[in-house]
Amino acid sequence: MNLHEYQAKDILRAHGVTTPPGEVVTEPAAAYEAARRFGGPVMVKAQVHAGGRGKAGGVKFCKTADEAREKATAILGMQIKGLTVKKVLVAPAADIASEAYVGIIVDRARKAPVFMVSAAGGIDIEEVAAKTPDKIRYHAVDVRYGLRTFEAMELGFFLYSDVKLARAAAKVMQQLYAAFMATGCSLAEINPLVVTPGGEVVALDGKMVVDDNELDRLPAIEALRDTDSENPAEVDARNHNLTFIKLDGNVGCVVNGAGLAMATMDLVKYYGGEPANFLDIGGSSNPEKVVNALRLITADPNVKAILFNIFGGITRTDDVANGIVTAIKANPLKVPLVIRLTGTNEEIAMKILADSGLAASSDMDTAVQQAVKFAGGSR
Amino acid sequence: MNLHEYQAKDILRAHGVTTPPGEVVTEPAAAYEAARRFGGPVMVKAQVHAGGRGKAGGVKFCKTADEAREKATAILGMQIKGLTVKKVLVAPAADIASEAYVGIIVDRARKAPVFMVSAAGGIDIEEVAAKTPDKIRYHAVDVRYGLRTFEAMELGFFLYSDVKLARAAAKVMQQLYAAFMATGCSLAEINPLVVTPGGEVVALDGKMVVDDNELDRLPAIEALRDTDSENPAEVDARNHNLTFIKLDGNVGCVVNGAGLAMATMDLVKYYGGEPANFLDIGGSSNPEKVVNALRLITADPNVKAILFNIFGGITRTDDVANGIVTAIKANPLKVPLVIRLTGTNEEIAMKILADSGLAASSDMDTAVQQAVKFAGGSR
Amino acid sequence: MSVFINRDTRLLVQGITGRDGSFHTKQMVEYGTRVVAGVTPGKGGQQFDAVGPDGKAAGVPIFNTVSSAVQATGANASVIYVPPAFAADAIMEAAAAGVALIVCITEGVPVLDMTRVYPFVKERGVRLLGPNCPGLISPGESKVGIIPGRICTPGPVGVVSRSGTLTYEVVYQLTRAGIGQTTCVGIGGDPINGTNFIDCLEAFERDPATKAVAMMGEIGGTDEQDAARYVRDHMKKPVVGFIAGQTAPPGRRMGHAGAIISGSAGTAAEKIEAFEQCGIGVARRPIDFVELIKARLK
Amino acid sequence: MSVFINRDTRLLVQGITGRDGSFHTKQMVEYGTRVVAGVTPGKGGQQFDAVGPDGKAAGVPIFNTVSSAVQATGANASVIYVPPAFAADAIMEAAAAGVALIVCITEGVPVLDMTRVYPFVKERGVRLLGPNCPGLISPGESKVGIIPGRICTPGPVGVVSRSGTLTYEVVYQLTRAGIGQTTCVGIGGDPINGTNFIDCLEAFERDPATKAVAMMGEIGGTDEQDAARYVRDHMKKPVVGFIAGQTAPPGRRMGHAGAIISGSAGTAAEKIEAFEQCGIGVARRPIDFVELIKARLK
Repeated sequence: MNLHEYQAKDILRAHGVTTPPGEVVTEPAAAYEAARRFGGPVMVKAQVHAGGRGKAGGVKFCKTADEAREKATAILGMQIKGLTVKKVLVAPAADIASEAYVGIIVDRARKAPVFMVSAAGGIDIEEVAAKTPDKIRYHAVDVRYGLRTFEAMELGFFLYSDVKLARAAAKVMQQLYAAFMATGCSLAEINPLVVTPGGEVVALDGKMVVDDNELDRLPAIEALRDTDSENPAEVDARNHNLTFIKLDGNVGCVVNGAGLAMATMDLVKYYGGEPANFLDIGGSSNPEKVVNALRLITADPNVKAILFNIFGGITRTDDVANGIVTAIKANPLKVPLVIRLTGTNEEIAMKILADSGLAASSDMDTAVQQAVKFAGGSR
Repeated sequence: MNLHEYQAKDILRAHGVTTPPGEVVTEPAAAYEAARRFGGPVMVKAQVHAGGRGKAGGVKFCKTADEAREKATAILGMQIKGLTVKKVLVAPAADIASEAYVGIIVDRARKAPVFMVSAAGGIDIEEVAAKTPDKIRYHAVDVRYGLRTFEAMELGFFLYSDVKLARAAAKVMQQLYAAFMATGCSLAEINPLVVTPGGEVVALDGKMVVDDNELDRLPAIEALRDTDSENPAEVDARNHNLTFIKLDGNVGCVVNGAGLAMATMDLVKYYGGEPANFLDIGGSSNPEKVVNALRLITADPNVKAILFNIFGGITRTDDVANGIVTAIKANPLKVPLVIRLTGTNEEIAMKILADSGLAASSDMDTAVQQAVKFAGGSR
Repeated sequence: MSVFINRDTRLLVQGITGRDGSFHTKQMVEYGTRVVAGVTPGKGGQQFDAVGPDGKAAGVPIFNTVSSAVQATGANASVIYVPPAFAADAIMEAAAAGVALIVCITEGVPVLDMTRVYPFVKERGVRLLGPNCPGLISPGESKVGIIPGRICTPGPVGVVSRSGTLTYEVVYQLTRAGIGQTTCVGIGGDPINGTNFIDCLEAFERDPATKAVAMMGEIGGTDEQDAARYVRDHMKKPVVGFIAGQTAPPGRRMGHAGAIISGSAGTAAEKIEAFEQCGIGVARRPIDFVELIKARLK
Repeated sequence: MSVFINRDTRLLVQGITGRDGSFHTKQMVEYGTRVVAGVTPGKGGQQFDAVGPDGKAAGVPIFNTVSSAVQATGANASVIYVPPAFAADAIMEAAAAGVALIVCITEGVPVLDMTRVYPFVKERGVRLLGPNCPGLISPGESKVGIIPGRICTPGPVGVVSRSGTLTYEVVYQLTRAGIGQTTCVGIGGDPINGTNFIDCLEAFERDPATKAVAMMGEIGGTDEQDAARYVRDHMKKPVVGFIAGQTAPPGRRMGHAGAIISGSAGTAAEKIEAFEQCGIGVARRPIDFVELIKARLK
């Protein structure tokens, strides 16, 4: 689950990190009021769950309150990577002496949270990493011991040669680590971490991504979820324990298991078609899930054919067959349906489908080719 | 630093352990009032930093409030192992279905906090350990991982075969461990841990000993120190960074380093004398410390001779010599003084002493024999 | 022959009385796996009813703790079907009790839990498979986890995969074509898991019965690239690989950390290129495994 | 010859600019110890002034971190003089930087800190001496810590002790009697320390220059009894021991845990008995070491 910048900053602040003040507003008039209260120039920043906000025009410097209203009007309602901006953060524009980058991510290879820090922070940090890798320092945290002070100090000295700044940065890193762990993050970033002309070390922007598997035990974090800022179809899917990602093709796919779902989409493409979506109904499916999956897919007007590819293991194929029959009875399909079923209770499933006049094959390649053909063949 | 039973229970309660209510009072009348408020029979328990309170008559069962006043009168002011009882805890007498023992101690051999649990709790637990060691189960906690739930459950099942009780006990052990770590303990005990007839698992008595080295970073725990309940001479010594323990002999000893101090006392005994005290002036001594050490020793009327044994390493022997001269000038000694000095700045020290008319040797055995002789030889 | 498990594996089931645990325990016993113990706190002393491959009753004794189960039965492997909140503790309990192989089926285990579990099992020299994995099967000998037994058949191919149902698909195609397997291992798709491709490739290289290896990867990360280099540098046996996710969307990644740390997008194209450069046969479709493996078994 | 340190030991001082650190660094440099680096965060790039045994200036470069100091100077040992609140971190910093021997002089380190430090250094195969110890000295070669150099002289006796000034006393008596030492090691008296009697006895047994060992223990715990059994079972070289605390009061112990865990009171009498039963010569007084060692060196 992604957190908004303002939410991440609230969490960082609760862990002791200094962050500039800011106000979240949903109306241009409120942006004007906030800017007036802060006095002086402000930043107006889109609160949206996507990277590259700045480059998309979602972050603007405003000299006056009038300008803040104007920019907020432009940003609110703007689309960034398919998501509509519904909130902006208004914050005093900071006077910056230097910009550093501090991030933590759970790293697959090191099997640990890994710090990445660089004195060359800002929006081009990825380029810095690619072109001048020695400007980035990595540190894998041994969670059994936490981020020790000496480790934080080594990172601090990598950013600043002055011992006071190094100490302040080390403290921020220990606080960021504490926030990361307490919030069940898979990623947390401060970019930029800035030194003010007064010598204070401040987190100007914060990003946090929470591991969805943590949410059950962190109800206070779960409560931060802003479904308003998410794709409605994806929210709908999540609410029914489905994983759904909309794509631009015309073959709707319903599969059990992410790997097989991807392989199915690849095979659609291989045979000249284009998948309309990624949809994983997961392991222990029940008929209800299938009904919801079909509802999501048929809501997309681009879909010209629907393909089920189910390999029964934990998933019982008879459950899936029942779901298909139920869904079609309630809402007859307007596009052709191709079903591939094999595995657990395959014979029962085939019978259920046959009784409802539905055909099914047990071969994946055959089914995919047929679905592509129904959708109009290669484009 | 020892905590009182009532303080330990407060800490356990803050960590979620169920403990019976109780009230600490310093007057028999207040004990009567407390017993009346609780209604029914109560226990009146001496709050004193010594083991074996029960066997010393410091813990009494009282059927009525009148009896509570009577027992409180007897217990308040009582001496237990040299300490005067100034507070008693009045608590409702519990109806007990079973008594278990749960303790944690930092173990030298395993280099870790070690749990000890036994279903045969109560005051004779040491005998249980000595005679039926298989009735005790040990578990060394790997602090890098904490007390894992499965470990707590294994201990819980060692105490109770019923899964609900085992789970409740496991929870208590995790809470006790959390309290132990948060309080900087070297020891924490619940004895007895009881099951009430209603099936609740409750800590009837709690003991905690805090590592003195933790107190600097735990001011809230340091604030629990009850100097009123400690030996005044020992409090005085601690306030001046000295380690002092009063004994029954007549040769007062001032030594630097605990090992050498013990060896010096042993040598006093070896040559037929009896040490009057253990006194370690520690590593980096200053003249002030020596002055305070002499004050402590001369306060004991039994002391017939005073022996200094200083081996200068970090300790500068000239500092010690200056301290001796200063102290004697202020308060001339009424008993003979024998000084043994060697090590860092020995020549300067010898000169300082000689200038004030004091003799000193550099040989330990010679000095000890002389001191024993001055004190009247072997008894 | 086989890797990790065989007919001598003495299996313990953690969460044996739960919904998934009881269903799959029955399946495993029926398949012929030697399930010697189950653990459910509070049900110690009871018995779990199951039926062996011979159709005879084959009850499994239940214990309160893993350590008592291991002591009583000499179990040397454990499979875990407990809810995600308890999975980390269950893995550590098995590792502490001295079990040599732990297979965690549970899906949805918080990844930060795994950062603690991983060093814990590593310190004890224990092999962990998963979490969020389908387990493994040595056809005809033993099955630990949830891979359907009837899609497998004994033979010379080692199978290793990050995904569950995709594994079934490939194994099913192989079996239909008459190509059997030594062991099929699902290592799981979670960010931190106990056993990776390289661990399995190493085991297959050492196993005399394995003549070729089928490997199914996915987009994301660099595990497949690392595995490809391992094949090039350390393996004599032929390997055929597949990458799922060529058509997967890039996703709206938040923050920069992911890109900085992997230094690559982990795309399918990149991984397939690594396979090709390291001499791994590339299956474009799952069905392609059949011909590619056949050619390499000759 | 010697154990743990010798003339090739390249020492780093953590807390070199502090009160104790600066005083003892000067002493160590003057003694001839090769002090190659100092660490004080924020003073990196400066130099610490000291004078070598030859009377010539022997400045020590200061670094901000241990890792940068080790990289620049190849230091392989570290001695720590930082306040107790920072000692655990300092030990771990040295261990993480790859230093092979760490000597922590600091007194007053919380024991729970040490429960974390101990596995950390153990995992890295590092030898830790202390905390709350006087350090060690190989007379004529190197001195690390605070043991006064002039009370020692080279020779055939290995010395190991739990206490500081008592060590000085015994070494002083030996030196006065013309009996020199290979290495004198103060292991420290804290409940959890890095190196114990047995570690030192093992090293002395292996050191060809050591012909006899003097061991000074104290009341409390069972370390001396364990050491005695080690001597009996694994040592060929003669050992003479002393226990301080025969007249120490029993103390007002709180709680039962201490008695349960040690199963013994750890009295002087008990320990002396263990020495006698295991063939260790018992010095009743510090001065007795002289005759007992002399007899065993013949």
